[in-house]
Amino acid sequence: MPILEVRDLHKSFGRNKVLDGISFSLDQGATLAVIGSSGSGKTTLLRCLNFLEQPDHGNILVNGQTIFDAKDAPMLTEHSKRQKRFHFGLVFQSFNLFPQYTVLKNITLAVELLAKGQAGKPDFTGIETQARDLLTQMGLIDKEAFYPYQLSGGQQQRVAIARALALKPEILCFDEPTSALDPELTGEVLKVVRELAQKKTTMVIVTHEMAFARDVADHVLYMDEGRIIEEGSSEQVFSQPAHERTKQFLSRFSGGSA
Amino acid sequence: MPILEVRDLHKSFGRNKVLDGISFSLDQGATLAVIGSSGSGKTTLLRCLNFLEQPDHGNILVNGQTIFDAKDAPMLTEHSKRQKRFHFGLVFQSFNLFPQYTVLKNITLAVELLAKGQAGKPDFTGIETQARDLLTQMGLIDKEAFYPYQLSGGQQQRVAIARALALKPEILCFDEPTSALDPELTGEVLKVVRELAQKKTTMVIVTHEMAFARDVADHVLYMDEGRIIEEGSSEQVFSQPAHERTKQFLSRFSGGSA
Amino acid sequence: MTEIQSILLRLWDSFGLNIRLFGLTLVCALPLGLGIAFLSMSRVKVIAWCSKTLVWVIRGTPLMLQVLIIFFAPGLLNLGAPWGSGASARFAAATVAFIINYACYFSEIFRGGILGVPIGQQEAGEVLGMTRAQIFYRVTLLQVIKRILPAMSNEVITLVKDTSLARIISIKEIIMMAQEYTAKGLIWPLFSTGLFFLAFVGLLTLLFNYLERKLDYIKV
Amino acid sequence: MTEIQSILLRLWDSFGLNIRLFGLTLVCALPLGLGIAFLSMSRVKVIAWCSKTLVWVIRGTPLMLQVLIIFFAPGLLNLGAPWGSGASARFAAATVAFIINYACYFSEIFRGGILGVPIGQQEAGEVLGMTRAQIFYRVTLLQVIKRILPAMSNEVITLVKDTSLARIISIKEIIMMAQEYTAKGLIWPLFSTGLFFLAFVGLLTLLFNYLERKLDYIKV
Amino acid sequence: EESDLHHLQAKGSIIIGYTVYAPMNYTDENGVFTGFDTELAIKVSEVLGLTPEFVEINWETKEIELAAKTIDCIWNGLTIDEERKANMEITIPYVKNAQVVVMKAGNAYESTASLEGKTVVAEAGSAGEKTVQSDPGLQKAEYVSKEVQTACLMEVSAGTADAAVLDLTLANAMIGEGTDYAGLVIVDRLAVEDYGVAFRKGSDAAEAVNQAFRQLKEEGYLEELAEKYGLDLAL
Ligand SMILES: Nc1ncnc2c1ncn2[C@@H]1O[C@H](COP(=O)(O)OP(=O)(O)OP(=O)(O)O)[C@@H](O)[C@H]1O
Ligand SMILES: Nc1ncnc2c1ncn2[C@@H]1O[C@H](COP(=O)(O)OP(=O)(O)OP(=O)(O)O)[C@@H](O)[C@H]1O
Ligand SMILES: [Mg+2]
Ligand SMILES: [Mg+2]
Repeated sequence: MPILEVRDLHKSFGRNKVLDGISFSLDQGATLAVIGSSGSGKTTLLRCLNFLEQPDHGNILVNGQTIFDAKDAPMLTEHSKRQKRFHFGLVFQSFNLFPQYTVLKNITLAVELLAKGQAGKPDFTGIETQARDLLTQMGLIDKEAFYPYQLSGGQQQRVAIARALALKPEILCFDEPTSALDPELTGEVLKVVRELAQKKTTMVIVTHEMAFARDVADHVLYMDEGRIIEEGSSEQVFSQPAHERTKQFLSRFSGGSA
Repeated sequence: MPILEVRDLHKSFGRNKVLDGISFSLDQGATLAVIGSSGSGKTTLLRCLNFLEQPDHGNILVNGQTIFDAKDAPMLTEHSKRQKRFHFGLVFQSFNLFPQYTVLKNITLAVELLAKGQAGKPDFTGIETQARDLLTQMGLIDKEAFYPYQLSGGQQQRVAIARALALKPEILCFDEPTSALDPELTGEVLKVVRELAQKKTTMVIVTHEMAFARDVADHVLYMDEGRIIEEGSSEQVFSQPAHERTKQFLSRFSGGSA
Repeated sequence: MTEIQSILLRLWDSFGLNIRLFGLTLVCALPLGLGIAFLSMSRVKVIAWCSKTLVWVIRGTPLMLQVLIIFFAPGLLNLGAPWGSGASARFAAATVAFIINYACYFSEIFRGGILGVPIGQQEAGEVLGMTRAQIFYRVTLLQVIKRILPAMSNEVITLVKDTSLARIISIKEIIMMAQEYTAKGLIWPLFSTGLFFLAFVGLLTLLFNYLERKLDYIKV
Repeated sequence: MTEIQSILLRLWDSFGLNIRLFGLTLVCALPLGLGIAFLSMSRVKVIAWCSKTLVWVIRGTPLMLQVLIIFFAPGLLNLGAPWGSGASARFAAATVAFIINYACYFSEIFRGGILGVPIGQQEAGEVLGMTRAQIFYRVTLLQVIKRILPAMSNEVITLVKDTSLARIISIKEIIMMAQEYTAKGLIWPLFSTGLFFLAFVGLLTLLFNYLERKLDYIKV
Repeated sequence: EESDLHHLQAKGSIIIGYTVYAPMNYTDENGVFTGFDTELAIKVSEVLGLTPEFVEINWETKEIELAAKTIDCIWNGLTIDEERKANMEITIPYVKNAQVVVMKAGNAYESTASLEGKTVVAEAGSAGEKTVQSDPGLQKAEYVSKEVQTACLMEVSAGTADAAVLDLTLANAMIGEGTDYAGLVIVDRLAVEDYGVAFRKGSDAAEAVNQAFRQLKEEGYLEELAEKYGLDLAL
């Protein structure tokens, strides 16, 4: 059974049809790369998975259980939305770290608030220990007391990844995690994502870095105008794209400058 | 005789020595790429050429004529600085277009003001025609009435290039012209720069795009901590770097992800 | 004690009224203003409209008139005397008028500050499973405070000087006290009140500078 | 003409004084404020310090006191009578006091606006060989105006209401006129002045909204 | 309409609106609140069986205070005139006053005609203002009204006005030795007038106070009090 299953997702903004029947599934521990030109709906797809947008139609299943069905959407309470969100983690393109908190607090804040809301005495020491473990994993353990503005973009993005991981999501989503970074800083972040993939973290990665997508992803979706045009293993999509559109899109990158 | 000659340029900010004896020369029509890690002083060098910073020591010669000598610097008037600036054009990393003017006006503004300050009746029609020619060259002729915010980053940067070219500088400087752009938009700008190189525009380009530097530059400077560590033809520096530092720096890029 | 000293002492005493009016207004108008700001941003059109109209009327008319109306209107309209007539009643009425007036001003500042926080901060909170209240108090609020501090500091300094408007309903604040000396033929006390205001405003400026430095680490 | 109409007409007449004081203050305080802003940013420490101190003192004391001092101080200090004594003299003194006060407020707004324009805009102008004046008038100014419009709109609306402070030196503006009726036992004219202010503020709000929309195309 | 006197008696107190105005209502060197009107009002309240409650008010808003019932009467050297009689219920006169012309010492003054073309100040809506507007000499002067009487003296002192027209009682208390207005003198006495106590229009309390005045006059209390403060009685 796949860990994530998306069935016939539709989403429009006004008259603009942004997702036009998206269906795919993802296995536990696999890495899915979503590629496609600007405006094809990649970000919207991730936002739907994370309940930041509400699809007009379709279902989302995690571990075979329906966590979203557009038919029941009007009855969805804030509370149940929040519960369902915990299946997913999202790393934003622009990091969105909390500027008033230190690196450590950025990571622990949500976990602590969650622990307080639950029965029993919250184990704050345990939460901090776990956050420090994550920081070590990200190579940032010496920065725990820094504020976000004191970090480079690449370091900020790694903190954002740690923050998402701290809630132990089953599926981690990335929206162009390196596009706000200088080329030099990109490397650090991609390295961390690659390590996560090796540890069999289930991930959905929207990216413009084709070489990276080819390297790290098990599975690739190529989207265009809200539809999945091509889907397959990384090798398949990059070496032998079946569709003309995909070929054209990929040629832009192989012919690129860097 | 080289068109640009820089002799032993030094510049400190407080105790921080940022340029530590920079000397090089550049031939008419040649393209110079300046590479080096972050903080090595590349931007400061360009800013010194454009009189945005005042070097503490050293000379700058254009066409064999000294246009800057640190010894005479205290006597430099605003007016003579302005005159000397016209030898150079500068395209900023962050474009710095004027948000309140249309694309066309961004290009003509400085030229018109200059014409007004000179004897004779200013030829505004001629100035506009020239600006339109430049826009055509940049592939933006249909955008002349747009405001900067209505353009993509790549289009904005091309307007910035046209704006700099409109003053017919002898030497055009670029400070990481693509680093504020999405990977997809980078291509457009690099294409324009490549065309300028083919037309034998004398250029100094600070860039992180190694592949591009290798492609387009005749000559490459590798800077580190305010000094030129390695200098030579593009082929020489990229294929057979002489210094350990340079090798290390370049390996980061060839091993990069994209 | 010389006469000058005793006059200054009485002025200082009556300046206590200005300070109390200032303090009470600040303490109550800040949360009330935040509430009005939320109403103005309400998704229910009617609520937002009412709230915005209130703010518009209050900001569009002189505070002095508002003080007069709040104190006198009940009696003039034969609605009884909610305030009574003594000094404390007048002070209560003035305080209410000031709170309403400043809450409206503050609400506009809050609204601008809240709208200025990038939506990404809110979304980051949502994605991390925080509740609305947690997002507001733990994520947004401090960033709002940081953003609005300069505008707030202006408004608060204006409030200090506005407190002397309360004399329109015979609250013996410092300027009214000074005018009593003017009535006796002594002019300097009136002009000396400027120093009291200046000193207090100076203190507030230091405080706000301190706060701004304190929040300097938040780069929004 | 009924009595009500004739009273409203007289109120409207005296509101003309408020409007004139408003207009004159605005027209003079805006450029003066810009000048003070430049002085405050001067690289010559002494000038910057003097200018900042002036602004601090003016912003730290009530406008009403400033009006009193400007009008009375010369005579009280035996420096002659620069203003004379008639109604137009009073108006002149009030106008000067208002201009100084508001110029100081405006100067802080201008300063914030100018410092807020990214240095890159200035540098882009320099690199294109523009003179300092050209850069200021052609590049910076409009961006400054765009930035400060909301703060200016607040301050200008406050000015409308502040004009009635001029009655402290017997300028027969609308509220003083209304109080004349109050003295005769007619109370409603005083409260009706609120409508005059509200209407004028409403007009200004529309004007500022229009300006903001006009400058909307500048994305700073 | 309910009887105002019953209303006062029901609550057992009378709220007296005043402004600080020597010698009528003021605080003496010992910090005791006193004055002719203060003492008289206390006495009359006693006669009426009411507890006096003094509330300092703004002279500009006295009519609103009265109408809004935040005070029950204005007892503060209020000059009786037709307009006020029409809008408020005023007692019989109890003290005489005059309007005086105050100028800087050393200025030439013969009659009000000397002020032709000069600036004259008086309090807006005061008896002084009415004097200025009705006196043939003063009509030719440029008139400026002030919010309060005391500000008139500042104007003359600052040279921003040439003469002020105000109450004799006030002028006596405010100018001369020991004040900031030592350089001012009274140069003329104009309209003689009377002071009364003002109640809400139609109030029967005014008549009750009239009774009390008559009784106190008979008892000799009023003469004594007037002598203490140097005033002329009007009844
Ligand atoms: N909140 C919104 N309201 C209206 N339209 C929206 C909204 N969000 C996205 N869109 C539109 O939906 C379309 C798809 O947007 P989306 O951000 O999902 O594309 P994308 O594939 O992520 O593109 P990019 O590579 O540029 O990030 C675009 O046309 C966009 O304008
Ligand atoms: N105005 C300034 N005041 C003080 N220090 C400065 C200033 N401008 C630059 N520096 C310092 O000078 C050094 C070199 O800066 P510069 O911007 O020239 O480097 P760069 O090579 O362009 O780096 P990057 O690749 O990151 O743009 C840095 O350490 C920087 O902090
Ligand atoms: Mg996107
Ligand atoms: Mg740089």
